[in-house]
Amino acid sequence: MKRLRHLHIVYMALLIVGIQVVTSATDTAYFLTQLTMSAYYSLIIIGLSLVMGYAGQISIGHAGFFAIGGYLSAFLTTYNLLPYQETGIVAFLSNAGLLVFSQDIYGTDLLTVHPWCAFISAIILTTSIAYVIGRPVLKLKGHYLAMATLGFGIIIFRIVLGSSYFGEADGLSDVPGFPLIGGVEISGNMSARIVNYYIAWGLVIIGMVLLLNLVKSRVGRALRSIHGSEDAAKAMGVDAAKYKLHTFVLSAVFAAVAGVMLTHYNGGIGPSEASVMKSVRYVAIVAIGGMANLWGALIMGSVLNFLSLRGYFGSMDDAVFGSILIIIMLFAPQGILRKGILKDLRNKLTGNPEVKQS
Amino acid sequence: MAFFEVHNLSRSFGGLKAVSNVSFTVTKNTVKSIIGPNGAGKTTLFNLISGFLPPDEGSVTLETRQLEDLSPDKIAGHGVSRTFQNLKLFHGMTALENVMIGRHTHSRSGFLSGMLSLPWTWVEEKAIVKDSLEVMDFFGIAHLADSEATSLAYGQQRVVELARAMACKPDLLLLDEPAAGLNMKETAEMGKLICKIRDKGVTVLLVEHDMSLVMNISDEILVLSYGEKIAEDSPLAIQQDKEVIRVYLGEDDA
Amino acid sequence: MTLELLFQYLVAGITYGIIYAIVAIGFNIIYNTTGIINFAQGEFVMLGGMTAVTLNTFMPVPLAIVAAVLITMIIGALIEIIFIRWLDNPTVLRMIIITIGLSILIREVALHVWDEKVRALPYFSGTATSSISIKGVYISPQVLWVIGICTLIVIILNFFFSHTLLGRQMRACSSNRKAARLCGISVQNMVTLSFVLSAGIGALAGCIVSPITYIQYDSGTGLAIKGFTVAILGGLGNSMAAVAAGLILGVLESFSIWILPTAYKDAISISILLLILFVRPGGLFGSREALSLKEF
Amino acid sequence: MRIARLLSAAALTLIFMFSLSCTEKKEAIKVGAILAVTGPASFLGAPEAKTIEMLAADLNAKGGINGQKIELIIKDSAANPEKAISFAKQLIEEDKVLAIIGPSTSGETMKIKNIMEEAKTVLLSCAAAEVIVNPVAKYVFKTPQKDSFAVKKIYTQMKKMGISKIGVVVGNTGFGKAGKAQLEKIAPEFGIDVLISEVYDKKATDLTAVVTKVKAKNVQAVVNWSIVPAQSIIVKNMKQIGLNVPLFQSHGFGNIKFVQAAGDAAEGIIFPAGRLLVSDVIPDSNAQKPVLMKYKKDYESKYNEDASTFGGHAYDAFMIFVEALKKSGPDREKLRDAVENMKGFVGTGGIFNFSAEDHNGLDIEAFEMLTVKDGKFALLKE
Repeated sequence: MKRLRHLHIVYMALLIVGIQVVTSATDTAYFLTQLTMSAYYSLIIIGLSLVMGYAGQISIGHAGFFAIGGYLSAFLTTYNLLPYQETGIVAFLSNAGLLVFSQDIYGTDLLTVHPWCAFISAIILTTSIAYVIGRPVLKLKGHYLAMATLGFGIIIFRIVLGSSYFGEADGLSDVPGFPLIGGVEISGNMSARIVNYYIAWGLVIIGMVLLLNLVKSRVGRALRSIHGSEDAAKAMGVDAAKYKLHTFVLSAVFAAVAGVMLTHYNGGIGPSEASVMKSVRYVAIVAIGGMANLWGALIMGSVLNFLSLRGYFGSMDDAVFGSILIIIMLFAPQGILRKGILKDLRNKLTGNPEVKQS
Repeated sequence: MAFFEVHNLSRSFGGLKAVSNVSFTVTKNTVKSIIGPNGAGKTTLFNLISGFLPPDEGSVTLETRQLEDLSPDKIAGHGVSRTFQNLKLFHGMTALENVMIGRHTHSRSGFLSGMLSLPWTWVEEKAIVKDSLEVMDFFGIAHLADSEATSLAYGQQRVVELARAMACKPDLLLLDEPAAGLNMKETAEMGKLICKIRDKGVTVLLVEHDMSLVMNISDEILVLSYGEKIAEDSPLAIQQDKEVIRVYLGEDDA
Repeated sequence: MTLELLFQYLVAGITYGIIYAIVAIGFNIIYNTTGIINFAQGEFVMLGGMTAVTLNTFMPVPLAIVAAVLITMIIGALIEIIFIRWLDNPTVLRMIIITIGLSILIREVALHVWDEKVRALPYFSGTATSSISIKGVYISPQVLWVIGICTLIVIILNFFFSHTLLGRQMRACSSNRKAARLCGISVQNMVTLSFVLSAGIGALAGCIVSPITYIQYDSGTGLAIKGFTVAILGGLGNSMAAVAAGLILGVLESFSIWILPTAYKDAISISILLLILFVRPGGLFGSREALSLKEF
Repeated sequence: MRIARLLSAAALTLIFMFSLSCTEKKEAIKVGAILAVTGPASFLGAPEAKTIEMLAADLNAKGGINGQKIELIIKDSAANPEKAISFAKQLIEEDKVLAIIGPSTSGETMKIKNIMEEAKTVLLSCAAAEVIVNPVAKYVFKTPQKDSFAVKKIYTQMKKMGISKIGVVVGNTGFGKAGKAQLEKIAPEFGIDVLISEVYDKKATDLTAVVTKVKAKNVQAVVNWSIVPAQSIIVKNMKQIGLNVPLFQSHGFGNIKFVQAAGDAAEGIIFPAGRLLVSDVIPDSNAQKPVLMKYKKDYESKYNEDASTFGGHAYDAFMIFVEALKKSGPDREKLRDAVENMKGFVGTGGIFNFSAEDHNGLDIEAFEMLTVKDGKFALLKE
């Protein structure tokens, strides 16, 4: 099992390198821009796949976590602290080396929080919010859970749309690059495109390895047991509430990391990233990939987001996602990227009774 | 002090007293059965002991540990394992994986170590597989390890559930109608398995309708009627008990 | 704050509340017969309003409303027959996703059938500016229309469910599907009927509120979320509780504007919902016991 | 193995798509447009897209510019900034467009501003916010009139009417946000007190509670800065609760249908606007009149709906592009210079005089103060 799992990762890495080589050779490297963006979206989607497929919980509010990460990071790295330079806390932060001086393209001096510092704050905030929200929310079931997560998403959406700190309807712009080691940074500069492509997909690979490991571990087994029969899992000593909560928080962190990184890559974030439609779209992609199927979620997440960002769906973007959602849920509720899908379809078409499906 | 003691346990739903003031003890390394007509409160009593329902009042003690306020998973952690009347196997998992869940309380790899796949978790995982296979072997189902649990024959599923409960290495095992739905031959097998479990040093608390099974393997029998304890004695004595015959055998001629 | 202002807020709150309640009742009708929350409920409201406005260009308002309600009812029936009827014991998660998908699809179809523009029916009586003044509190006659018709709907529904054979059959399906089937009730037809009924109520609501609120291809989503909030707040499946919860939420929202910036209105109403769900997972008027009996 | 097969299938699909996109035509001059044709800002994007489609078709029917046809590539961003970013990069690098028209909203424009600067490509934004051109970015221009001029027009009128205490209500769109900021900033210059300012949801269905709140402050006038339908709802709600003070609307007001629908309620509303809405009542001597009349006639006959100010912004953006292109030829750098040096261009929004300091090119005279009289727009009599 283990070797196979890692073999897939190697295939994936080869594919990633292959695409870069092919596009660079054919002078079509611009495709990497959307591939990079879809990599970050895939990061949320594999996290959500863990929650929906393995912990069996629906979350129609995951865009909210993405937005918390993205917005907080954007706010901290763009809010100019220069006027408060002398005040105690700012001076302290400045001395601690947590702030950076810079100039924007018009030559204005800026004093902002260091991106790493902003990143860590964003992750801490997301984790805390996910804990506080998750504890009561995950006690709910079925429609009530759906409503509560949807409600959480709407609250976040309303806050970013209503608060002048978050730029209201315009969102935040001019977010600087995110410096990594050796002068490399996450940013949308066209010159740094290939590097950024590898950073993004590197993150996805790391995320994928972590989650695949988790799923195969004792925790993953416990999660599947909760999904299989919550009562029996409890009787075997599995703390179902805790496991659900931790999974929820973990996936929130994945969403927040994606939010922070994509915001730095795009140089800004707008309220549409927090909208209900975005959350629904993530749910849709997980459903299409097959609930408990990280690879399916990853492939669908990157392909569909890529197509959408390329604008191939034109004005029918939402309609495409809506239709896919219905078709998949009607005909292949286990997703399309899995074993036996063809057989199932054949059975459906020839009218054979469905083999036991959960 | 008794090995396992239930004291004055009560629970009502609305106005209905499902379990009222039930007290009893179980001696270590024995099989105790709980019988009674349908609706007597047997399953409710099990749910109260295993933490799936909070009791209105009363206490549950295993050796020195108070269990009545704990959640099911905590109670399992304290060495009380159970099976369910209508099988609750984990669908989508193999028989082996089902049994491996039984080892949950005896292993500790968590989210972080699992994600990072730290070397010590590999060792732990190997041990879990080995222990689980041993338990399956003990019940004679090792050959079913890789079959999907919920697609097995009904009788086999019962045994897998038993193996899963035993993988916890419990001090006290609660069996909720383990022979329900089994034919005579399988019921007899089940009786043997339960005796084997007791011989391993596990104390068994059993709810069962099948009188032949109960009479064969029990060391003591407790009779419930309308949520109240009406008798508690050895199998022979229970068979003679007038009250029991009146409320139970006399009315329920199944 | 003067007494007049207080009442003015109250009137605004009741107007919101009654609109939410009527959408919530649509949710409940379907929920009661099927156990499904139809996330596309808001789209029925939108379809009703949009169709009526279009029809109004060549027929008088009352006729347009009747026709629009009928058309939406047919659409409701078609949706049930095409998408829901043949599913064999679907999970809650699957149904949530399907109806969300339907909602998106209907909205997008509406965008391409009509366009992105805002529409409205004319006021039923008087003009946009006419208002009735009672001791310094101003009420638009359309608000009275809304309150009147909604009250009527609630009364008729109550009568229907408790005093007619059909209504009783539908209720039987909700309390025990198997028993209902054994009694010779066609559960599937009852489910279709519940979609028809809730589509009709939604459409009617869309028509009567459109002069006040206007209607647009994506009006449904917002209304659905509010309606859903109210349905949950009242306890799923309980229509009278939904009316009460709707009024409570509407009035709370209206007064929240008095104190806080309007931009956070939705955030406030949903926070209230979440808080109530955390404390009383069965909703304001639902009992915990009833919740645990519902199968999820 | 299954996953390996899937991955390789995905790879093949991608390569196939790459090869498809490599086969491109030459010759025509490409211009990109990123507009919110659908989604929450479709009230902007839809008329904008229709307008430039119409203009491009007309132009090509007449043989294009200097013998070259225009190829217009419209991308629907649905007001999503991340899509605007993706599309901007696509248009610049893959389609190698000469310039980009749009985006429709300020938020999207701000997100792609840096991209345009980096790629040295002209952006002709149709969004309102002043931050787009202030401070000036070398390659970024915008066609809608500045909010500050609209605000100044309104305040000047208020001074004339002796109003000094006002309430401000705005919708939660980028437009409303920018308007609120300007209203609050400029008020002291005119000695006007903003007693209350409220933001409401752009999809709000009933604003009674908001206007009730404003009424409680005893204001002398109300300024509303929003889009349809809220701008019409507020009119009705004010009258319904008996708040009978003058109502000023933004230059985003001006859909005659809603004025008609609102009936008497709309009477007396005062608002600044470009001359497009009153093209039939402005004197023939006005230089803009022929342009306005033609655009209005063309648009209305082609699409069977009223021309709007927003479509006008796209008209201006497209025609400025065409005008500059005639001078510069297909070269991004020269095109930029041509736009920046353009003087006296007559558009729907006013007469544009660009300079290195002013990338909007309109002055306060671009606005007229209008009012509603007998269900029609009319020039406000002094």
